[in-house]
Amino acid sequence: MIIAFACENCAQGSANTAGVLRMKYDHRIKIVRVPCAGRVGPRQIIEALNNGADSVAIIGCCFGACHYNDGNLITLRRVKAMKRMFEELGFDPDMVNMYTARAAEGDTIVGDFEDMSAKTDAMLSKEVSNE
Amino acid sequence: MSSSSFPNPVRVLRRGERDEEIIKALKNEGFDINACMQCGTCTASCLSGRWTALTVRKVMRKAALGDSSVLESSDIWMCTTCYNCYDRCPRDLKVTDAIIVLRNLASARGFIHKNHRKVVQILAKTGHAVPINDKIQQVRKELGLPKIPPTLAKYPEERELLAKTLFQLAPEEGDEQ
Amino acid sequence: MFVCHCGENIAGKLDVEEVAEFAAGLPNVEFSTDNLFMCSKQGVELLKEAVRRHKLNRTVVASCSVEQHWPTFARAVEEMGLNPHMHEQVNIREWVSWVTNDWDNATEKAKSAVAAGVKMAALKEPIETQKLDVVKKVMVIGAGVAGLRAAMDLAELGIPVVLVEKEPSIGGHMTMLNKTFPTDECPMCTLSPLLNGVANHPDIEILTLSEVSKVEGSVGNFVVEVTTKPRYVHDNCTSCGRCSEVCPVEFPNEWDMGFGMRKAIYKPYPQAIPSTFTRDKKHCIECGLCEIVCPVQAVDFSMKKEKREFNVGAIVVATGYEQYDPVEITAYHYDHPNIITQLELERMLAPTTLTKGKILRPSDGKVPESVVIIQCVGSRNDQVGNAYCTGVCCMYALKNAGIIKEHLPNTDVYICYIDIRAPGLYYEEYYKKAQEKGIIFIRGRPSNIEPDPYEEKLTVFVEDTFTGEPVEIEADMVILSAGMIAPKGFGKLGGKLGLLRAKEGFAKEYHIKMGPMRSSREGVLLAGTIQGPRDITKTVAHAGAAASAAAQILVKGFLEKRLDTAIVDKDLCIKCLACSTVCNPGAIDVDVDGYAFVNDTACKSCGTCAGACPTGAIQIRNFRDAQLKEEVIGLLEYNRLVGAAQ
Amino acid sequence: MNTGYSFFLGCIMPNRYPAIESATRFVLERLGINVQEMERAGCCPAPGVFRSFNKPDWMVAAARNIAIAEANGSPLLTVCNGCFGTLFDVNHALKHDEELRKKVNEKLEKLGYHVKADGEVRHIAQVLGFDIGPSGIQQYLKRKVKLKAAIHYGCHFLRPFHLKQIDDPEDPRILEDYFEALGVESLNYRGRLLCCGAGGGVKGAHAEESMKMLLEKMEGIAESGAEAILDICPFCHLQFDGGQKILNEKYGTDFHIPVIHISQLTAFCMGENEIGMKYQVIAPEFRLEVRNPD
Ligand SMILES: Cc1cc2nc3c(=O)[nH]c(=O)nc-3n(C[C@H](O)[C@H](O)[C@H](O)COP(=O)(O)OP(=O)(O)OC[C@H]3O[C@@H](n4cnc5c(N)ncnc54)[C@H](O)[C@@H]3O)c2cc1C
Ligand SMILES: Cc1cc2nc3c(=O)[nH]c(=O)nc-3n(C[C@H](O)[C@H](O)[C@H](O)COP(=O)(O)OP(=O)(O)OC[C@H]3O[C@@H](n4cnc5c(N)ncnc54)[C@H](O)[C@@H]3O)c2cc1C
Ligand code: SF4
Ligand code: SF4
Ligand code: SF4
Ligand code: SF4
Ligand code: SF4
Ligand code: SF4
Ligand code: SF4
Ligand code: SF4
Repeated sequence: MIIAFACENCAQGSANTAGVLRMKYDHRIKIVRVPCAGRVGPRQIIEALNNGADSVAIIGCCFGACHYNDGNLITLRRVKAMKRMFEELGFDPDMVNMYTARAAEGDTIVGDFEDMSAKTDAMLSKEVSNE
Repeated sequence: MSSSSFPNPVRVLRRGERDEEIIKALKNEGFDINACMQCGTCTASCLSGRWTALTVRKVMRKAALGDSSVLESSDIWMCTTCYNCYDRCPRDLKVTDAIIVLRNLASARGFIHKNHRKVVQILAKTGHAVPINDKIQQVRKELGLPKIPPTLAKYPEERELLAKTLFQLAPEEGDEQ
Repeated sequence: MFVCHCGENIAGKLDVEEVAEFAAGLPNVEFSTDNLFMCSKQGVELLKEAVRRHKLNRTVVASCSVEQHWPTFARAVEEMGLNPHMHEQVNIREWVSWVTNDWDNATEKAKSAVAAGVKMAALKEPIETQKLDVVKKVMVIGAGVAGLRAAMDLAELGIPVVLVEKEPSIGGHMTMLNKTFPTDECPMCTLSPLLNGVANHPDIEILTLSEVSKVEGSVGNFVVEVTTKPRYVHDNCTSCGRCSEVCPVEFPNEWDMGFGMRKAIYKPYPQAIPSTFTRDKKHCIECGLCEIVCPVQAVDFSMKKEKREFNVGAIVVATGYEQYDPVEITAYHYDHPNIITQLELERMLAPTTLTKGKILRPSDGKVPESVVIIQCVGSRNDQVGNAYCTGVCCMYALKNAGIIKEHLPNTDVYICYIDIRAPGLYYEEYYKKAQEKGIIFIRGRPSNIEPDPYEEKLTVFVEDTFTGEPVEIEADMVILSAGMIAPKGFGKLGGKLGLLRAKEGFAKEYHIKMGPMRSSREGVLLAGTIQGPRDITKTVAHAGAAASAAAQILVKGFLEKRLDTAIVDKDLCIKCLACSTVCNPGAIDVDVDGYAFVNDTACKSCGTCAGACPTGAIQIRNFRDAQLKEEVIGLLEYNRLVGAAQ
Repeated sequence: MNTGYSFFLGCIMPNRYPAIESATRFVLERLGINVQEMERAGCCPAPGVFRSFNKPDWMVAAARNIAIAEANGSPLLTVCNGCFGTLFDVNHALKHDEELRKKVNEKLEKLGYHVKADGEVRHIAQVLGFDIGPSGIQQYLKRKVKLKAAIHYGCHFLRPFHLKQIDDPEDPRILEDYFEALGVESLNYRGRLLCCGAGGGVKGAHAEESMKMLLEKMEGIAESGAEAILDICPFCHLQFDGGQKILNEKYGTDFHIPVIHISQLTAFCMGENEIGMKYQVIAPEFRLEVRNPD
């Protein structure tokens, strides 16, 4: 399962557009509404992983276009720090990723989704081969 | 279709005909040559361009387009590396360094002037780009200096080691006119 | 729980009945059904009826997106006496049925979404809206054409205005211009009605020689402290000018960019408003002659600096621009007397200055035979940190080149440019007209200007990029089209106002398309060039938009604020203020005990603070950590939830 | 003051204009600055020619010279703009780029050296013009000259500006101030800041073009009525000295303006009579005139 936190502005807009355009994507991706990418902190990421998510993604507006100025950048920094931490603890840094999308273009978020699926699959197959 | 009937055929921009190596070499050195806005500040800065065919702006343009003629022509070798263009470019492109990158690439392809080859040979032989001669040895003596300076000129073994390790030039393929 | 078919949109892709049945088994679910079109009149009635019959206190509709029909159902439950925020919307159309290929997968995914929605609904909290009284008064900072326009528009709506200007007179840069493109009108003629209108408006209070020294409060209710420097002349001054006549001190007038002179007691220019004279303490030698000669005893050396507080509902920032100082580009040798900027030329062309409006070479007063205008000085230049195009200098260069040609038909006028930027109605036409005047256009940016060692001559080095040849132009005068930059002191004012600034120094707009006249802070609006360079046309339009945005806040007399804002749990707060550093609107203050404290009016409910808080002390309503956690668990473990409570 | 310098000779000075070397040694000795020899140092290598062929090799060869100075434990001193350009740039690059330092050292260690790039590379014009300075030099002077001169900065002393930060390359004053302290009347002339046309390997491969550039430079100098050209670089020196003769032969000009290096002029003012003008191509008979000390 992949938990995708999507901001209320561009990310959800883009997900809605993708729906309207009947674009298809991985059913494992489950969207959680948040007001802004900035809302998502380490606690949300860890909790999702602890409760069985294979990976977590956060999707915000394009950089420079955050509706609250720079919540997406703040979270990008958080995600980078989390990735570093995961790496140090011996986990796969791809367990958490940050993306952006544009409300008017469904394919932006679908592209993000495809990347999430690919990364998650790669991660899962690595785990299997490690065992 | 052959374009040979025209002495100066129009350049056709066709996919796959760009010399990607030029663009890559510049990128590797940190240039985004596409950021050049063709303002001509570099050409206007260039003393060489007043006397030679070098038009720095055009060099930048051709490089951005991956036009390999820029490597074959002697234009890039007319730059005296005065850094005027480099210091003045409003897009902050390190123009002189870009020319050096292009020269490196041209050299790798064998476009090296015979006089330049000679300088390299002299360096290998004497340790200096400008070697010492008898007359100067005499002058040095008159001035109260040792006849041979304590440089590589005095240490032949080390000279050889250096010559073997550095500046192995590409063969004389397309010798620059 | 209501699961919608949306005709075939949902029901054609997944098993709606199975989802509704699954929902019925979830903890806390009183009632679950499916329906063909939930948003239809019958669908809404069904919902209302269920609320009544089953005494539901929360509802979940699994249908389309929040944006599409949350308001429909929220209104319905509100009509039933519930808080609208007790309705939860689950999107199984755009996010499930339309994007999933496989029937079973889609059904499963819909179930998980429904489970998450139900869990979330259980934790939903009512959100109140607050009515905030607003002060029906606006402060406009900066009295250039933007500030004047905004002040006038607001005053005409009946909203009182305090207009704060740091200089002794109002009008800003526009009053310094000689003519304005694209009509070549006299700017004072076009501006005067506005200047006088503002000066005489009963609802506008003008404070000159004044700056904002402190800002407190938030939208609807700011408290602004304004510090006014003494003018040393009282308002009863009749502007007779006798003091100025007798004053022995004379030196270059700043307003004339050094092309005119003024006394230590002065008015910057004859039509200056207010017309009261000003004594410039720095240059005054305190001879006292002015005091003696003044027929109305207006001169008063004992005047002191004053501070006043104003209560306003909104603030319009219109502090304009500054001309880029070309001294930084040393290759252009701006320190040379015959190399001047366009703004200096505008003053030289004014009839009141030293040259009496004639174009003369500053060093020796000779009529120039060759004038070179250089574009993009300090703009489009990464080296000096201004990558942007000012967008105005091409136009004023065309204007001034034309004026030089008119004054001196035998003089060669060159414009060296990278691109001529003249977009919009009348502007390209203006360019064409300039071309027809015989101005010589050279496409190339000059590398350097070299003063001749022997003669009063300048050499401009440039490439004519069209021919690809390096060119030298011999010039008597060079005029630099220096770009527009943010006023230097703006950082301090911006800090007091809590505004974000673009890296170029201008005030950052809320949204470049949808709110170019809003700032990063609610209740603070931007007018004119402080948001970025532009010409007068666009400045005036922008100022009008700022005025109307300010009025929007104030005309109703109150603000409605949804309180789904951040809230701090003092028991958890460790006073680290990590939250406050990430809060862009600056909504987090510190209370007397050092705890973070959210200003509800300013909070935009983004939740960035909640993500930053190490202890989870700060939360936003309806997106609390606990709520998000439940939603995530719902999505991931929906199958284990069925019947768990039973 | 400073413990001394590692004296980098380069190529042209010791092998073409040894008088600049002897004058520099004389000046440093009078200033009480200890001179350490750089045994086995080689070509800097010349920025124009060698950098053009292979930048990595160029860096290694330069780093080798820097390493020799580091082993001496003193900052490296050059009297040539070309050497200064190469060694300053490479030292700067190595200092700020650990990755690069590692790569260069890999190759350098095969030659038996190791570079740390924690030292400094300086030009004699900095030492005289800044460290000692126009007023500081006065106490060392035995006499001043009477000379109207055209000062030539050359390129690599001031540019690229963002690396060098010595003086404004568009309107520098450091050399004017210094030479005026020696009694020189510095002239403003057309093309004061122009290149001499020699660098970048142009002189070597495209002599004719190089001469044309020199011609433009020389015309500006001649027009100013300069009695001498003052420079700070043996390569510019070579271009002006030998080049005038070539110009006169090729283009029928009549240039006879002697060229004097900053070390030569300073040595003269400190009392050294033999500054080697007689070994130069142009105006070997030239004698500096003395002005009464003020
Ligand atoms: C050489 C030149 C020629 C031009 N010609 C034309 C033309 O022909 N046509 C055209 O349309 N446009 C022209 N423009 C552009 C025009 O000048 C601007 O568009 C216009 O003046 C911008 O008005 P403004 O009110 O935004 O700024 P400003 O005119 O700069 O007004 C800002 C005001 O705020 C005040 N202020 C600043 N800081 C503070 C503070 N901290 N506290 C209180 N007050 C403060 C200033 O004193 C000033 O009075 C020209 C510009 C230049 C440089
Ligand atoms: C290809 C292209 C790309 C663009 N890209 C950008 C961009 O990236 N960024 C940007 O900032 N701008 C862009 N623009 C410009 C942008 O489209 C316009 O600035 C903006 O849409 C103008 O909005 P408007 O409301 O003035 O006009 P319009 O969008 O034209 O709206 C006018 C409305 O009035 C209606 N109408 C017309 N006549 C009547 C009538 N008689 N009675 C009733 N209704 C009527 C029309 O049907 C229309 O709905 C682009 C424009 C084009 C052509
Ligand atoms: S100065 Fe810079 S931007 Fe201008 S043409 Fe040259 S390289 Fe391009
Ligand atoms: S560095 Fe080269 S290209 Fe640039 S101005 Fe100097 S000679 Fe011309
Ligand atoms: S509520 Fe939404 S999903 Fe249901 S019928 Fe209406 S539009 Fe379709
Ligand atoms: S201060 Fe007095 S003298 Fe001066 S202008 Fe005003 S009224 Fe006249
Ligand atoms: S006191 Fe000052 S202002 Fe008055 S006349 Fe004297 S100098 Fe002028
Ligand atoms: S408006 Fe014209 S002069 Fe001004 S920055 Fe833009 S292109 Fe340059
Ligand atoms: S981040 Fe959390 S703990 Fe720190 S001050 Fe804010 S609310 Fe308190
Ligand atoms: S929710 Fe956003 S606006 Fe509100 S206090 Fe937190 S960071 Fe600031």
